[in-house]
Amino acid sequence: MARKILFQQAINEALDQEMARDSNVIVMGEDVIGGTGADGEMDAWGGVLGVTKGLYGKYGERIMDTPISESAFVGAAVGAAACGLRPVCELMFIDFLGVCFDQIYNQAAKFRYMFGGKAKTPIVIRTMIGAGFRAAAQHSQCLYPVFTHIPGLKVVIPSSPYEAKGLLIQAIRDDDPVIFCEHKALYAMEGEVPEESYTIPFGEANVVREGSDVTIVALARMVGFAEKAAAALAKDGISCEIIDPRTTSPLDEDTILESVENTGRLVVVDEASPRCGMAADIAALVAQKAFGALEAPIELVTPPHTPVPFSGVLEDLYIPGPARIEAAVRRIAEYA
Amino acid sequence: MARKILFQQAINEALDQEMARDSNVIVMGEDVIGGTGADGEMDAWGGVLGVTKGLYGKYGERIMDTPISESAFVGAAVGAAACGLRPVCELMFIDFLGVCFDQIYNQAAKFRYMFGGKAKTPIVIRTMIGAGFRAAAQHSQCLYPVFTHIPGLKVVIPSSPYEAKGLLIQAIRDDDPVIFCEHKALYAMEGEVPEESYTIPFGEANVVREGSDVTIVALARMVGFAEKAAAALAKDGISCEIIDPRTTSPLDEDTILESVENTGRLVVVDEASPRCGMAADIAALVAQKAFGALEAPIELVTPPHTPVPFSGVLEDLYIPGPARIEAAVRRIAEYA
Amino acid sequence: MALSREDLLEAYRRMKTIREFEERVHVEFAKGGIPGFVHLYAGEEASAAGVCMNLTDDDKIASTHRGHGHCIGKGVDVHGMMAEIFGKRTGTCRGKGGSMHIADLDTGMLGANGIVGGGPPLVCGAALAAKLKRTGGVAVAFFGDGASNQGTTFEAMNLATVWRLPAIFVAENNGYAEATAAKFSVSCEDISTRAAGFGMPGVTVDGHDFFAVYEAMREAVDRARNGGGPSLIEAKLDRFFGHFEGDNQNYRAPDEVKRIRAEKDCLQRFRARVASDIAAAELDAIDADVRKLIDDAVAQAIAAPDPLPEDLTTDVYIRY
Amino acid sequence: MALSREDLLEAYRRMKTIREFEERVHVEFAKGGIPGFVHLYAGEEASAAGVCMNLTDDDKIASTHRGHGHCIGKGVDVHGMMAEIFGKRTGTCRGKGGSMHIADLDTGMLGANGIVGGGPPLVCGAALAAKLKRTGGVAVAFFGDGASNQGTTFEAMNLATVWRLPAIFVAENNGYAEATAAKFSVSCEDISTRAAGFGMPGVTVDGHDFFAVYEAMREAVDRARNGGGPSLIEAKLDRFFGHFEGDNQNYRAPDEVKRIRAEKDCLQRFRARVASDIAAAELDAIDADVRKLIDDAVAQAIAAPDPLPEDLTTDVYIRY
Ligand SMILES: Cc1ncc(C[n+]2csc(CCOP(=O)(O)OP(=O)(O)O)c2C)c(N)n1
Ligand SMILES: Cc1ncc(C[n+]2csc(CCOP(=O)(O)OP(=O)(O)O)c2C)c(N)n1
Ligand SMILES: [Mg+2]
Ligand SMILES: [Mg+2]
Repeated sequence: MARKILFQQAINEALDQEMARDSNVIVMGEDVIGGTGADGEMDAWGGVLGVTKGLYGKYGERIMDTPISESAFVGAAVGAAACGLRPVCELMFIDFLGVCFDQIYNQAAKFRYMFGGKAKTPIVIRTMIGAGFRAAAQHSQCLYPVFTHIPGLKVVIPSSPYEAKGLLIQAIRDDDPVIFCEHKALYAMEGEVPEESYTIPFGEANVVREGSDVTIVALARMVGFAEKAAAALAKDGISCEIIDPRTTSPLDEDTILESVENTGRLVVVDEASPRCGMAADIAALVAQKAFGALEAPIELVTPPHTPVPFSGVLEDLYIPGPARIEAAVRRIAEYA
Repeated sequence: MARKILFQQAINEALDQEMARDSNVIVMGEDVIGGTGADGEMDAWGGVLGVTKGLYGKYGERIMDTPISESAFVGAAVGAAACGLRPVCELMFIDFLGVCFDQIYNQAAKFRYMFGGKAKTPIVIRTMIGAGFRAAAQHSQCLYPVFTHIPGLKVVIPSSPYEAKGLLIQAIRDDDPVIFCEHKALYAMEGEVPEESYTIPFGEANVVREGSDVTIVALARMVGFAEKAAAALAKDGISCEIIDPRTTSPLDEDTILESVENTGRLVVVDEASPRCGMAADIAALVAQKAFGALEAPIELVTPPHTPVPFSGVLEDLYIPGPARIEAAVRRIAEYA
Repeated sequence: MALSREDLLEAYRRMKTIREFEERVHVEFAKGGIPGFVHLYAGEEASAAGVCMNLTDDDKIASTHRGHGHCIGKGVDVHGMMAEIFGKRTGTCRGKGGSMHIADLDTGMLGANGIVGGGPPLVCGAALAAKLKRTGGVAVAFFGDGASNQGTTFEAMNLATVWRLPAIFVAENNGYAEATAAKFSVSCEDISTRAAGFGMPGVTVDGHDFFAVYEAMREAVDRARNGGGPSLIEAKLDRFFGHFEGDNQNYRAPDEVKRIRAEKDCLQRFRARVASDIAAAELDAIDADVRKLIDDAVAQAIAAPDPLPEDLTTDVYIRY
Repeated sequence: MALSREDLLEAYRRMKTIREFEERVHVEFAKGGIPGFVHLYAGEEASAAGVCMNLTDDDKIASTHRGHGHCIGKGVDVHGMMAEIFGKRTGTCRGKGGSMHIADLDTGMLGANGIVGGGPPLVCGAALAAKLKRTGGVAVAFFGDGASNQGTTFEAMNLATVWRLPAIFVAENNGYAEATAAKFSVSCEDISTRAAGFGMPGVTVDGHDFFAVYEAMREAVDRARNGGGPSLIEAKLDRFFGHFEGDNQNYRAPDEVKRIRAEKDCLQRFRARVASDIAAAELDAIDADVRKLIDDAVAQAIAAPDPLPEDLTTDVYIRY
């Protein structure tokens, strides 16, 4: 029987294996150890949700707590990357990008180009995304479209423990700056994960489910919701193909386009805000490059164009769920 | 004869008239006066390109130079807006949003929603966009898709002196936070502008040119390029309708959709980076809501997914120009 | 201005209300009734009260993720707050903000904030509005030791001096930013040391002592109202609970919280200090009042209706 | 370590090279050959040289928009720089960066920067790499008086102390950020005052005096290399030209630049100081060398080829 572990354990394992393999890999962030300078235990938190727990005991000075000054420590990670280290830097919630964005998109992302190819900045920024925790407007955003917009950045969004480990190892070994987005609602997801280290290449989508009537493209937590919807639709004889791009930059255009060539119908599901988001990005790709195959309007399933509300009843309405995906598929499955 | 003034004069006039009309309107930014604390002249610069020149003499303490600390002064503008002022705050180049983004998207944009409708933040952030000045990767970006992605923000992008004045006055009177994007290559553009004050409502596109074969949606500097392309195409009997949305948030969906209902063909031209950009956003809208009318693939005309290069020969290739627009129109005009 | 007897009773009432509110939220959270992230202010009451007793409704404050105490100190309605924390439609923010985003512009409370260091720039703006509108008002930024290292906080202090704003920066140094000790993360002994680099007076006071905070704040407010510009006050104090509800606090020494509760309780200290002027029974009566108030707030919050589905898409733009 | 005769000649050569480079870029810009925004360092040479004469190729610096002097000080090839400024394929960055983005990791130059305050965080990382790899290297952040108010700069100073990094912060206070006076924008008299708030030594030196900068830097480098953590050095100096080429400088007093050139020229001061040890003719010979070098660099830059169309899309990802 293959071993099963949690999504968050898969991330921990990826970090552990890469730190063991390459002494240039370092980890930094707020409370990634926890307890620095205090009178109680060290490694008290291991990250705000425990994801980096245990690394301090093994790697000592190669994992560092930071003051709350994201510009300084993200920038430090970028500078260290330019000087030969391979920092994995934690930006606790992606919502906080606003206090350190410059170091990411004007510095890390542009060094190589501005410097005529003479620099590399192999930094990974791990960060939590997504709603569902009643964490309200400043701790629930997705925001990866903002990073996807920036040339020079790679953006990775795992949807299962298996992808989490393989993609994170790839991210650490990758020589470009990578934004690694972890949906907090997936941390407790269990799945089969090989014990040995492995990589999943960027820009290769995962065909989560094969089908012939409608293509559903979904990311992160939405992949599971799409599977639920597809299972329900299958009972009514509607066959959905589900594609998880896994990385939004680079994007595996071919797998998406081929699927739409077969099905002629596309639903894009995205938890990010709708305007200039990933749903729009993928819809535009298909409207440009697979137009001839399209037999129905493209459906975009996203939250409304509002901040994330606190109240549970509102937040549950905010998040695109299986029912909305199912309805969208039905709408275009019937279109003629 | 109607009076003609430059784009940058139109902005100055809008500021002047609104400051005269409403004492709550204030202006702040780096060197919006210029010379503060120095031994030479005051109002030495009036903004880095002279756009705010002369306001200091008229409005004294209501226009303020700032230290280089965008988070502090953009945040101050937000706080002042929440307390009854109507600040027009200058973020010199949109490229600098990374050092103050939090105050814009987590604070200004979300107050009203997070606070249950009990706050308003009538702030305008004026900022320069666009390439063409050999200003390289950190002073030439468009980046408005990043703001358009954020619920709670309005994003305005004038393409002529007339729009600049009317949209800026609207922005100042608007009770929501507005990002006002000024393409620096348009500052020297001359056009007819009424002397009296007037507003152009947000979310109402301008049909720059009427036509029946292909719809071209373009923003800012791209509007003029689209006009050039359309003029050339007209000679070959291809009739283009050009739509300038003028505001990307809110977006006038109806005018775009109606046009495509008529033409059946769409080219979207955008100077912003392609991924999760405005071209994709508008293409997705049409693929979703006007699919039935579409007779050809949607063409997206954008720069490549790279930073903006310094060298003039490269930058000229980077910027989407009339020739690329023309080629895109021809491709889909001939599609059957 | 010396504190009158009424002022003292009012100060005690505010501190006690905060304490009771927080102890009760702790209990209700454990019961499962309260969603999301909740950061409790218990133990730090002397700071909120000492600061806010110097302010009027025209003055503004900006708060932090640990904002309940600042709200109550500034006079935000306790029923609305409790309902908000429960996510109900009757809440201060109609259930859309929650614990981390309570704001009430009518009482001059510009908002709790989920972003560490989010408040100080906003306060510059509030102070600027007061200055340009000549209201005589001041604006106060509360922030923690952790936030004292955030760039926004430094920038705001510089700007406040440069623009000579009636702004006051109150660093609440409770020794921790989450699980990280201030001893590690703050590069100088006292946060108030930093004031000199920003051209403003700085002082460190015992944040368990209402009177110490009150006096330091009084000076700063006088200076600000008289055009003397900003000040920095550091209050050294302790939190009774974890960083957020659910924190096991293993980074703290085993008996740390017990010792703090026993030796550094600002309410006990206040009682001792006023003992000669105010009968214990009078304070006990306030205690009883407050308990009733909080009981009532919790009961109402639990009974209150959820937001309506259509609330999801309102309040995002004034006009779109 | 005292400066040898060779060191002195080398220091002079670097300063003179910077001066000549900048005076020549000024001329070429006016002729129209140089595109974009160009910020000249002339007048500030003693800072770049005084700092960099303490550094080896293993040490790193991060620079600013006004970066030519730092590049030359650190040993970046002058021909490559000039070609880059002209936007040519033979440039340091193959014409893709321009004046504001010259970088050369081989000589430890982490890049000019178009973002004010962009460099100090990067320097923390370079210093961290040196520390963890135990190279004994140090990293230096150059920044202006304007940048001294940027949050990133403050945060970086705090982080450098907290992590005890071999980092040195060099504030080049030339009195202006664009057209805004430091007297207005910096909330304290000397930027070095801010060091105390970040737990590091701070000193202000005359930035027109190579020896003053050199000595302050020597102490700071010694401390850093020996595990003593970061330092802040403020060099007070002046720029000979406007903020950027095209600036009419009307915010300056009418005779300001003339006076500065006459009284505060670091090259003249250097010559006077070494007069007893080094013959003027020896320095004159360097002057002549340098002039030839720059003539040659300009000639080559003008003759060099533009980038190729395919260069537009290379160098953005290592592998996509
Ligand atoms: C920009 C940002 N970074 C990190 C966080 C996560 N976070 C929330 S509270 C906190 C600690 C704050 O410490 P301090 O300022 O001392 O306030 P205290 O919690 O002690 O009241 C952190 C790191 C955040 N909310 N925002
Ligand atoms: C974040 C950011 N804000 C503003 C600017 C525009 N700008 C470029 S240089 C400059 C002045 C910098 O002053 P200072 O740090 O003193 O350096 P100096 O030019 O005097 O060398 C400004 C405001 C910028 N490039 N980046
Ligand atoms: Mg704290
Ligand atoms: Mg300067």
